[in-house]
Amino acid sequence: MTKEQNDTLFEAPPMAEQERMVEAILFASAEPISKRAIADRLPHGCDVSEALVHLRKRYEGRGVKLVKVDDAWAFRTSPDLGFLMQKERYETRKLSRAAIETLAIIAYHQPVTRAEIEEIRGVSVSRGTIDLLLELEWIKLGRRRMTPGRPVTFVVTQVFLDHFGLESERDLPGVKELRDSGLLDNRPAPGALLEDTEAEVDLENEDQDDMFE
Amino acid sequence: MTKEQNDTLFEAPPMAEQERMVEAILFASAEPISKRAIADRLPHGCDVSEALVHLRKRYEGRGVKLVKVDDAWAFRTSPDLGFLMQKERYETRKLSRAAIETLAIIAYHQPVTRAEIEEIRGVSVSRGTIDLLLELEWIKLGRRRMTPGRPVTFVVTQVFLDHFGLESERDLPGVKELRDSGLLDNRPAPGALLEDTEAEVDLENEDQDDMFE
Amino acid sequence: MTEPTQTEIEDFEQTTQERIASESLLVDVDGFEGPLDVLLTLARTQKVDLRKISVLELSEQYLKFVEEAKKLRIELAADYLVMAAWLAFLKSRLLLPPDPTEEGPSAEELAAHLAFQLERLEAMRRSAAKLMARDQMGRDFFARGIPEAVSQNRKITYNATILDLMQAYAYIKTKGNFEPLHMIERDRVFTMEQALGRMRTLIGHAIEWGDLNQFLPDGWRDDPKFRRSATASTFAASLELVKEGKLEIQQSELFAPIKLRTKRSQ
Repeated sequence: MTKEQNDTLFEAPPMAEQERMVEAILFASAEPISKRAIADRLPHGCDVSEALVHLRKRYEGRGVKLVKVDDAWAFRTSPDLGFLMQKERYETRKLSRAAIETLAIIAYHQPVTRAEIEEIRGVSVSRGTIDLLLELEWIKLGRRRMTPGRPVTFVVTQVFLDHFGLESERDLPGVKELRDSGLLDNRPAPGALLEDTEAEVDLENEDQDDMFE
Repeated sequence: MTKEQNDTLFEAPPMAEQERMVEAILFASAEPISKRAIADRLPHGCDVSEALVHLRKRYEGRGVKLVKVDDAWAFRTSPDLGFLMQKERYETRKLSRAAIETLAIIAYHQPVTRAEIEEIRGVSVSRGTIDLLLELEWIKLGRRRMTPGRPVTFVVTQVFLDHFGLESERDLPGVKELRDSGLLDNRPAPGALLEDTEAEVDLENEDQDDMFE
Repeated sequence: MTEPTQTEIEDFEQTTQERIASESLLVDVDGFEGPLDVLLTLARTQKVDLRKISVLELSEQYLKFVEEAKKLRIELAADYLVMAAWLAFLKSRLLLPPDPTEEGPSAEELAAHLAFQLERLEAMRRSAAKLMARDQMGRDFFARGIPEAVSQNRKITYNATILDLMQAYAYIKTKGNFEPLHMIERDRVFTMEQALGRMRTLIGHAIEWGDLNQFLPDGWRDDPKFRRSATASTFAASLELVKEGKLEIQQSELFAPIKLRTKRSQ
């Protein structure tokens, strides 16, 4: 209502002040904003175009730049600093019991099918566990077993060997060594004392036949 | 393995560049970011504190200013330009007198229990009042008081400081005068309550061990 | 509510206006935030430093306030009455010479504490007002309107040592005491792979519609736990084979036997 009066009473603010105003509006606006919309918000008589030129210049070479999107304006992070907008978080996690057991079985019994792993562990193996080990590249798919259903087998990888500081699967401590190092109790095992893992693997393979009819 | 080499090979970027980086990081965020978090995103060897000093100075008198909230930093529009931001203005729920007073008591007396708030206001504090302030994220739970019943305490949050443009609780209006005149003392009522406070002290010592978080 | 103004409270003391003024005060009883609030409002009439307030006078004003409320049959909350009783007690203590044998805080101490409480409440009110008068975010100043999201790249390294591996294997091996795995000890899980393998060899023989149960392996049909696992996996395997176009499956109604047969090629 007193708009007209105001127009005559008050002159447009000085350019430096106009620039500040445009700066604040662009900063706070939730979307890029057109010259027109900026002008609507500024006191009468402001020169948005000129203020934008000044402002753009002011931000030249800064961490933020004034950009034109279609016919609207917005502040954006300088493209060369895009890498700062990525946060890398490193986490070290312990493998779950299921994962480490599954891994151990694959290492000692490879090539081994999922059904066999379940047989040995006595519980089913979740898809996630296998996926995680595959993702870590500690295991990979071996040849399919020539049994009904042609199940895939799993074997350990070079990455696995590197991670655990092994030169080959043969370096895995055998059952006897496990026992000697106190990791297994000293109860005499029924049947043949397995001297090395290979023998054991064979045994497991033999067993398979009557496991799966 | 080549870490040491890297340190000598790559120096921290020049200060002007560090300043740009901090500018970009802070500009990109609506929430204050702690110095620590800024440092985590910058290349190794950057001096965030110094960069912030430069940056704050650079924005002095601009339409946008660099403010400190607690131990974090953020860009905010200059308060004198608020009138331009009709469109961005959001209505904070109209707070009841009870809510405003409760908020002030928590801010000035924190950490403070509900019983203490009631003692100061002379009326019970409704659950809704506390809930509202919690919902606004202006207050949060502090440590439990080591008194019988282990009542929870309330403290104000960084969101509160940010909302009211405060750098820290020490900047609350008139807080120093209030403290000097003893009005923030936890002065127990003479008589019966005195015994309670003594009991509290004992309890506190006993409880040290099983203090929770 | 509208808080009684200074003048309203002054009227309270004047006989002519007393009724009207007290009514306006009392009508607002609900608006008062408890007895301390009323006391503070009354104390303001004394126009002195709250520390130097006359608690005696204040008590009288408050008791009068409660009397008026009663006359007007306004229900007062218990805490207003408790305060009245306490102030009446305090008043008598303040008027009588102190009894040297009496223990506990003196009337002056109690009065001083009340004055402190009033001053503290007043101070908090002022502070609350100052706080709300500050520039506020979203009203006077604003945050970045288009924040740019920081993408989080989470890099997880899994840690396991050769010892973990050996211990895990040792655990598995000792669990079964090295006994060869018998059928009896086998876990009661007939896996999908097993079922699928079995079904593939069997479907060739299923020329006519046959009950799903007939396809369960020997040794898995009697014990309910075994049967459940075998049924589930055999059924799932059948669906898989239907998907592959090797098997047909039907069920006439809910809970009716599920029938299978080899898909006939046209």
